[in-house]
Amino acid sequence: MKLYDQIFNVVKQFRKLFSPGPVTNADVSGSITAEIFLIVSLILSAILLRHVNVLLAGLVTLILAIVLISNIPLIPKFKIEQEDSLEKMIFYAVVTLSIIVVFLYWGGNLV
Amino acid sequence: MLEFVLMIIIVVSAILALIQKDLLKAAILTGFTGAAVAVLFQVLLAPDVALTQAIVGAAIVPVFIALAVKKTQRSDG
Amino acid sequence: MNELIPLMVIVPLMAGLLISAFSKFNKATKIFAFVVAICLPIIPLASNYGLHFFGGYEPIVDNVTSVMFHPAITYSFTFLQQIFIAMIGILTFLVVFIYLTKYKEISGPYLFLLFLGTAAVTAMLLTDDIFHMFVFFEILALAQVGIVAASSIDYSYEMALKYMILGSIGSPIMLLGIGFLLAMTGSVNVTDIAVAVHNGLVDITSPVFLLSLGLIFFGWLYASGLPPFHTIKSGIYSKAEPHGAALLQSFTVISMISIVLIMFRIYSTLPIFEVLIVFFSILAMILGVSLALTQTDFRRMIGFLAVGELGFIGLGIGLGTQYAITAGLFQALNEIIITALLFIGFGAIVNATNEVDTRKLGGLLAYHPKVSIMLLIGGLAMAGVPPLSGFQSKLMLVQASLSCGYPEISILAIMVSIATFVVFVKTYYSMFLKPKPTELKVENMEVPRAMIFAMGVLLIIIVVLGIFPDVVTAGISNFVGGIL
Amino acid sequence: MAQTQLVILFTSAALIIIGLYSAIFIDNIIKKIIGISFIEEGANLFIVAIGYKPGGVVPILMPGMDTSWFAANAAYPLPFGLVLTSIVIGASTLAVMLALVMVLYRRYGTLSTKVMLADTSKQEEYNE
Repeated sequence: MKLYDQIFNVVKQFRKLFSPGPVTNADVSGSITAEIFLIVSLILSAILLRHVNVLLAGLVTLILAIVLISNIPLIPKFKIEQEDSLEKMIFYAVVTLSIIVVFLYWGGNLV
Repeated sequence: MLEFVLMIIIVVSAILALIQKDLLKAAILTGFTGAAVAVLFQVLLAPDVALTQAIVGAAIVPVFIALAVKKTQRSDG
Repeated sequence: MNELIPLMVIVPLMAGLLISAFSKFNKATKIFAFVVAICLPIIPLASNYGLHFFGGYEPIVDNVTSVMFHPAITYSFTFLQQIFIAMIGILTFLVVFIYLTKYKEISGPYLFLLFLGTAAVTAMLLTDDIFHMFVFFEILALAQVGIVAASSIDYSYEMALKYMILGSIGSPIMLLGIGFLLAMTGSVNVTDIAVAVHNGLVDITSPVFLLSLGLIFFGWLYASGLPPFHTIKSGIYSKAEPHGAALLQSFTVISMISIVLIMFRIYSTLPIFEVLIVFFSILAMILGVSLALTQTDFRRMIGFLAVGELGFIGLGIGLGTQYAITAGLFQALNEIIITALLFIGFGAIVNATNEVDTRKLGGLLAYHPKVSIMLLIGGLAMAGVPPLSGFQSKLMLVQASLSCGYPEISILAIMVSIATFVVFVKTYYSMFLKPKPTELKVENMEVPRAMIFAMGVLLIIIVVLGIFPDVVTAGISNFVGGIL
Repeated sequence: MAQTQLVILFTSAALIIIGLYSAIFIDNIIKKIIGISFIEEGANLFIVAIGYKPGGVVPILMPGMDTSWFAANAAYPLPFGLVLTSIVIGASTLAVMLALVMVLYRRYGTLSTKVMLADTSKQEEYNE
């Protein structure tokens, strides 16, 4: 139950910060599901790198797993980055644009 | 040679528009950019586009911005 | 009968203009809007397949190289266009019907925006001209902003302005990409560009060609609300009226598939194209579902789920085989119907309680049993439970990714389906099954008849498509065989 | 590539970069909208530059011109037609954005993006 308590506390603080209201079991179980789903799906998609290079895939998966699991709980940090203020949205849009352009212009033929 | 002058006008007035404290001045400088772009279209053998851009970029857009500034506030702060 | 093809765009456009001009004649406008809305699904079903050249400029054959050029804006109408336009027509009819019965005094401009959006997505599906597609893409963005801003929900203006500002970054970038393509091929007709690319007239390894892919791809991300635009897309769904949101998500899905099919025809020879689409689709699935799990506003939650489901469509197209693309397009069709059902159903709850926070809701099963049963079936269809339509398309996708040699993607797809189901059950429990909080007041005991009717129609389509998927998939598969 | 075209390409690149910079870093919403309209202008400029032919003539067939000479020397008119549409779309988008800003200014009394277009939960706090 350590994970549950830890996430319960985080959700409680989080609610205090953003939208006040009672913390219920459904909230916490939702957060835990999201947490586990996020970790597993990110690691699973890292395995897709094996089509590029098997060694790279193993290395990336291992590092990703260690980084993600040692940073539990992820969802609150994650949600702060995904809020709907214009600044953050434009920032991510422009960063994505520049990554796509740079990657395609110089590395598009490598794949 | 003309296009160099126009390029300098476009870029400088665009930058000046964005560092102005007075928003009305920014609107007028936007009109400068629009007009210079219109002349550039004429240099590029597109007189029909130049006409449209002269009306839209040099007159309508600055007027819209000026109206918006008049209805809100003039200083950037 | 090919004269009917341009009518599919012209009828909603003209009807919208007339309605907004004569909206003071309330009764006559209502009848007119209703008649036009009925016509919308009938026109594509009555029309024959074929091409339409605007201005009558037939294609010119170059005698030396025997390559065909298309000087006119061309509309091509095949089975895929027919089924999607008919579906969007049915949806527009239902939404207009709900709107007309909900308000006594109708607003002409709002109906104009609904019809304008329908006309824009119809044109995007039909057109074979990349710049024509861009123009209607911009018109669609304006219509979407209008629909959001016209709703009376708090902070809808803010959300509309945010969407507009992001759009005015996304669309010039897409225009720039179209400009690069135009510079290399000298044409804006997609068939001509694709012929030029496949015949080797364009160097497909040149950085400029790749750059044009990147720029158009960014515009596509904005149009379809994949990351980094998933927050704004789910935001505008949650700030529109529920029936408006049902239409908005169908606009998103249709603009997504029409742009991606054009990109597929041009760039399918580049391996990086498929990598990019699969990458962003997986990101959309993960982000959409995991953010939906943490939401408390159920409109926002459905918005994030809709974004997550978009990932499945992208996945099907990114895998690139005939079976996979068929599965992706079939999933797009299913998603339009299912998400519309969910938005309308949850809209009925907002209508009854004026409350959107799931923590303050509960015990509504006793008040609205019909709505709750229909919503349950819709949610099961979205999660992919047999024998509903979502199951068929998701099964096809899982099979396609297994046969392409990517078992990880199938596992991921199944996991996302399960998580979708968890999100739905969590919300369903807290809205319908949990004991009713004492401070919750159920104001309107009656759910509008039009909403029940709309949900019933959509539910019938879901069940029919789930039992007889071949009605649609055979035709889509033929179409995909044609563009591969 | 001719010198004129190169200058045009630099200008349009400069306009696009100025626009993207202002989208991220400028706080005042009206200036941000002005900056974003520069992106559109840069894209238009680029597309017109595609149709340009160094030493060519305006693509209007005057009476008395030889048709084959005209076909060899006139600029390519298709991009010009496209840009006409694009300019009008850009102006209408700008007008809608400014109208929304005017409505929102009445509610917030400021033009700062950080206040006006922040996260929804923070806006609720501001209004209280």
